[in-house]
Amino acid sequence: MSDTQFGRYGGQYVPEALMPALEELEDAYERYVLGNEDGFLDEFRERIRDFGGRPTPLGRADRLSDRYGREVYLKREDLLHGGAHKLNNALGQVLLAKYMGKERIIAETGAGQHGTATAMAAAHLGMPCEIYMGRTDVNRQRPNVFRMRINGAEVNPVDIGRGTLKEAISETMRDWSRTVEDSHYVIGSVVGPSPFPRMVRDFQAIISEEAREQIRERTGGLPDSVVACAGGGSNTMGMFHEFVPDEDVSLFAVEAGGSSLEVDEDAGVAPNSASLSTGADGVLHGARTRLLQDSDGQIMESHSVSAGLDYAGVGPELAYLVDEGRVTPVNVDDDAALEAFHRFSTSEGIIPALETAHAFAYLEEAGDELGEVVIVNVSGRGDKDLETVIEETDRRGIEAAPEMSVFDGGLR
Amino acid sequence: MSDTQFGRYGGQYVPEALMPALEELEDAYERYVLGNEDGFLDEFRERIRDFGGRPTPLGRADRLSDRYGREVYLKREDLLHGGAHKLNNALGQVLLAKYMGKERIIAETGAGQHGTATAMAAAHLGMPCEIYMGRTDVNRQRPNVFRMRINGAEVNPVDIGRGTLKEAISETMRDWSRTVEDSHYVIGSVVGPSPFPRMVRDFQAIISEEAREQIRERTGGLPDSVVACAGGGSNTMGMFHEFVPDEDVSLFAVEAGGSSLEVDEDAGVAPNSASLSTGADGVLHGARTRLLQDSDGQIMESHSVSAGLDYAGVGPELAYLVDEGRVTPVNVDDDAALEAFHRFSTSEGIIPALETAHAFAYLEEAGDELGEVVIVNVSGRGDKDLETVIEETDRRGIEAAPEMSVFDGGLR
Amino acid sequence: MSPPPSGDGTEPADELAAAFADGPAFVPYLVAGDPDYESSLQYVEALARGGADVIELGLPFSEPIAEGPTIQSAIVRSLEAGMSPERFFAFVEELDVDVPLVCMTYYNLLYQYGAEEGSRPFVERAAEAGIAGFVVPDLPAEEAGPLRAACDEFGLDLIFIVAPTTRGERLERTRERVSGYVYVQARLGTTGAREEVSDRTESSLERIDDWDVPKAVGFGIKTGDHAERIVRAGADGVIVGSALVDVVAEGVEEGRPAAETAAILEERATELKRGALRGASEPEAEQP
Amino acid sequence: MSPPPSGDGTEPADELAAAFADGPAFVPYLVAGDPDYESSLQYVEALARGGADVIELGLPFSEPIAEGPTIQSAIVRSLEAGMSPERFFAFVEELDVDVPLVCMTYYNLLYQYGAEEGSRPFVERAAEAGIAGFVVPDLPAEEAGPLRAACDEFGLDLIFIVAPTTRGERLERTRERVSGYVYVQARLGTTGAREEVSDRTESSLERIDDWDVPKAVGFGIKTGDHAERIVRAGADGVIVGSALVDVVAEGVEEGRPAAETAAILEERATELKRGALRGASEPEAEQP
Ligand SMILES: Cc1ncc(COP(=O)(O)O)c(C=O)c1O
Ligand SMILES: Cc1ncc(COP(=O)(O)O)c(C=O)c1O
Repeated sequence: MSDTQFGRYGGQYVPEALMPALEELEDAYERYVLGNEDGFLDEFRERIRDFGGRPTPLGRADRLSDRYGREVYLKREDLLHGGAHKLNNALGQVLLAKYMGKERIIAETGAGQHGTATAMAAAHLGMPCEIYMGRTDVNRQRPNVFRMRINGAEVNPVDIGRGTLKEAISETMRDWSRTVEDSHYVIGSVVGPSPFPRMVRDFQAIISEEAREQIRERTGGLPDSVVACAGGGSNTMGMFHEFVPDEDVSLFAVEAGGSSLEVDEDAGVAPNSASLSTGADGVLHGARTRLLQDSDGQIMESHSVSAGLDYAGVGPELAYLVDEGRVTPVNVDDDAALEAFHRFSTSEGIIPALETAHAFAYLEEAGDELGEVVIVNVSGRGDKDLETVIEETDRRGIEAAPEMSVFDGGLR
Repeated sequence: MSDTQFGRYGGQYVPEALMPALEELEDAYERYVLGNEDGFLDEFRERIRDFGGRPTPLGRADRLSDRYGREVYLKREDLLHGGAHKLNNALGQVLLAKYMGKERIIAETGAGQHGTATAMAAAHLGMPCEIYMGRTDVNRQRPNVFRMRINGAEVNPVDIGRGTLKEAISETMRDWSRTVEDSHYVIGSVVGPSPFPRMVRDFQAIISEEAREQIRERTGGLPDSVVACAGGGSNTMGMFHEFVPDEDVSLFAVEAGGSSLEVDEDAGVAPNSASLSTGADGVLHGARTRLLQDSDGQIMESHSVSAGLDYAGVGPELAYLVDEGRVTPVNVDDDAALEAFHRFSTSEGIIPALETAHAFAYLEEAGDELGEVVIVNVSGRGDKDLETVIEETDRRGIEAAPEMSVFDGGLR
Repeated sequence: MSPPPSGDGTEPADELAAAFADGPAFVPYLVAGDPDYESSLQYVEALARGGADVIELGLPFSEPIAEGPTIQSAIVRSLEAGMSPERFFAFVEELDVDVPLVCMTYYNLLYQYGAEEGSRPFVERAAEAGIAGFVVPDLPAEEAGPLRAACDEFGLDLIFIVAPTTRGERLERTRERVSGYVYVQARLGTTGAREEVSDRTESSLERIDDWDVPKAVGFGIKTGDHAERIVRAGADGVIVGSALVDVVAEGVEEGRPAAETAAILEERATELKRGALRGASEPEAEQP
Repeated sequence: MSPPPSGDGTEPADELAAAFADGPAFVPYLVAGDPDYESSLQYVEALARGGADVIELGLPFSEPIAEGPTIQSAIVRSLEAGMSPERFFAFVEELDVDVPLVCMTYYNLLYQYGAEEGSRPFVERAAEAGIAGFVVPDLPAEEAGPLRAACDEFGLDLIFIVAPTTRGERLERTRERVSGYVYVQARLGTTGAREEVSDRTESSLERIDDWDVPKAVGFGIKTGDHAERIVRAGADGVIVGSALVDVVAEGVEEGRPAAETAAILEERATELKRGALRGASEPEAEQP
């Protein structure tokens, strides 16, 4: 079944009860998404334009360009409806579920961006929707929880384990095992069993389709490099996909280095989320890929200051492209990401998501490998992260961060 | 000096010290904005596209269209960078200040949207920036305060009076009286002394330029009506401007009816912000316009659940168009706005600003006067309003609002 | 109707011209009704006893965009104690002082008064109450046509402010419309007492050197010494507001009896008036 | 290497086939090491005494996507008490029971074991420890090629799950690869004890009526009565997990001595086994 795989990665490691649903999805993906049956793709393109706000612009970052002596361009997925690239996929899948005759949408969420995007897409298309979210994430991403609820979605906190994305995915799979006949599971990144990684990538590839056109209009050529943060890797694959055949374009996937790349085997904790940089082959959430795991194969609790990168796995296609040498995995730590968050906000007037801030932190650390023209994918905006950033900035004494003494009685 | 006026409204009622600055601004406005000197307008259009994300889409609201038996289209200013129409003006003025050789930006803000937009534009263009904001608004619009600070702007809370927009404008004028030689005051709506009302309208008119084209592409004709909320009136004039000559297009300005249209003269409080519907002629903040005032001419404390509409005045051009019968002023109360907020969020998958929710509340109340094809300006997104909405919804027992029991230990 | 009196001295209203006639004038400012009607009457009378030549009486407006924090607070106190245009006129009529009174307020209050539209009813009533003129900080010469006409009709002066930024054509336009005296704003910004006198005063005075109306300097004057230097710089009068309003505020804070505050105001007025006189009597140190 | 034993009965591994040979089999499940190694040994032995024909032993994995809350908690308890693949094999070797043991775990643990890549080292070690077969809930037939080969090499059975949604081609693919017994999932969802037996059991059993491997039904079976009805519906065995894990959890909560919990487990096992036997011995009420 090699079309479920990318090299040795990918596959369909799921409970038997879900296999028929994956077959059904594979079929629908081929007919509607690849074959544009019933005009699915036309409707998707129209809705992602009129509801989502595509195309998103490609803009020059004047002050960062000066700072680094390169031409830095920003692909502005933060301007997509909902505030992140996530809607490209969520809208695609919810629409597909509708074409498939499903009656209910479920999804997991980490940072809450995918949950928000799914809730918005489901409301827009009139589908009932339930979102699973780890308890830790519920509490650290409150605005997104509000947004999901206000869009009419149920939010189910997951109390298992550390209560982050990994647990939320497991729990959503459990729901799906129960409800697979009439529910569609809108997975939030290029992870999970086949055909999800390919399908999510195809919905997200619109990012690089546009960016490749736009940079040619702006500069007359292709960029020297493309930089995107990588959690599960959906903004990453979306930003890379159309450039993969352009061999002169270097592709950098920036992972969350967390507080350290060392792992604590005894505690089962990896204080980072750098599965491409430090992980090993394994099977998680339906796919074979690179994982943070201990020597027994138990999945580690990952860590990142950014909830959306806080995941022990990564998309199988990205793992494959790294093995092939096409994508270079790099990583930056929490402090560097926070500094980049503030640097970018004050110098460009765009508040990035903490996830995205990792990509900018890499610009600061990188050398000549970036070349002269760089595109950075601004995968999302930082509104959801304000409280976290302020607390973490304060706790760590990050330089160049603004003071917050304007409120009556201080911050809270 | 009839070019400072709209009928009997408008003018330049400011301290003498500011008059030379208004002359200088008038001159710069004519040369750069109207005359495109040094390519100002080209640069503005390019930046509002690449940094701001224009054009914003015009999308059909499928479920509202069904509900009302009309074709309801949404002009999506909520997708503009920063989350509201405010950036059109803020970017225009900050860029103009740069062309004028000014070195510092000041602005007032109510909901924080204009302050945020100004802080973003100033960061983007490398200008130092200070924002005045009433203490009440600082405390009810916290996320926007965070955003301004994170973009590097100073935020100066104003403790005078009730601490809302009116006081913030007065205080910014005081700053400007002191610093007028090197500071530009980026006023946030189509209010204030000439040339601000015209200039802000011209920057915002890009909304109706696009919308008029877009609706013709979609429907082959013009809409029967256009609906926008009105605080100061900048999203309103921006959305109306290009339609003003189209006499068959009805224009509805929806004001905040607050809790009641009755006023409490003794307390000096109008529990609404409906200056077009209930106000009288007077002079405030540099212009003659329609105001909420008592019989002595003291300005009333206005009220609205939405901070961005909570203002006792309104743009002079809008007052003029109402007098001329070209624009119809209507209003909806706080409860209706909150209900519309939830209805729109759950049925369209777009969380509107509370200001914008007023426009949607009018759709619910309106009758045949709207005709078959309606465009509603979605002036902004509601992320800034989440806490307020949840509290107010709960306090008032608004129907159809989602429950918020997912958090550990409840909401706070 | 007679032609408008102007900065060139054509027919200034008598009262204010007279106040500036014998040497430098001391022009104190208080907010009428601050902190209450009765005390405020005593305070204004104390200023007169202390040597005021003209008194500027603030009629409080809810949005005083030209005022600094000191006068803003006074306005709040006065409004909370019930001050209104009607009571203001009663206040003026009840005052037992012998110096001309200038009403300082914002345009909307003038505009709204009375059944008829525009500022005429207000001016008519002010004239009847005995007001000699107006300062309207949010009414530049360009917008002052109707008010100028009403003042002319009822024989009142209309004082304009000249700011450090006022130059060229705007200066001319103001010159054409001003009467009584010209209010020279010593520095940019809002009202408020300062520790230092601004350098920009002299250059402002120079620019209007050839105007025929008296030149009174205000904004930031606090002490007798300030007053002295201002007069030495060429002013015909000194306007002192916040420094006196501060005395009222202190009285409120410390719960002083009104009579005591009145006594302090009288003393402070005496000192300021003396400073102004010193500026005129002694020869200037660095006179060329 | 011999050809793979299949649902058509070609060369089933002896041990498991034997367990189903004499009437309906009772197949209890517990998580090895729950709540600790020593107690868990006693519990598993108690099940054997209670009449178990096969015992499924869970080797805990950190992401048990097929389990409901009961077994998830057991897995957490076991992992916190230090269970690991190595200790699991020691556990199996130390167990004093006479029935075949099936290891139930997730694919990543099989995959990671040993220096060599793939599941072969794990299977080799399991064979050595005395394991008779595997259930791997996240390994559908499509992905099972390498594990099937390793099981064949070492003579172990590989049990697959047939779900209510499994039909057509997928059923065939599973039939080709299954050996030992087929695990018939009684309902959609995750593991967990239920009050009612699902209707879908019968139709699931019908679909695989002609398979030669024994059919054991699991998911949601709680009481002797359930077991009886399942067997009556045509099952060759009943698999009971959560209802027994609940007993362990209760013991932990109430601080019961391990021996006492073991006694309850034995009793519960006896009841379930009896239920299963009843289902086989008495004629069905509504037999057509
Ligand atoms: C803004 C943003 N960027 C990046 C990510 C990481 O996900 P992915 O790697 O799938 O793009 C997230 C996940 O929530 C996100 O919200
Ligand atoms: C989203 C939004 N809409 C409307 C308004 C009202 O302002 P205006 O009437 O000038 O458009 C505001 C003001 O803050 C706003 O933030």
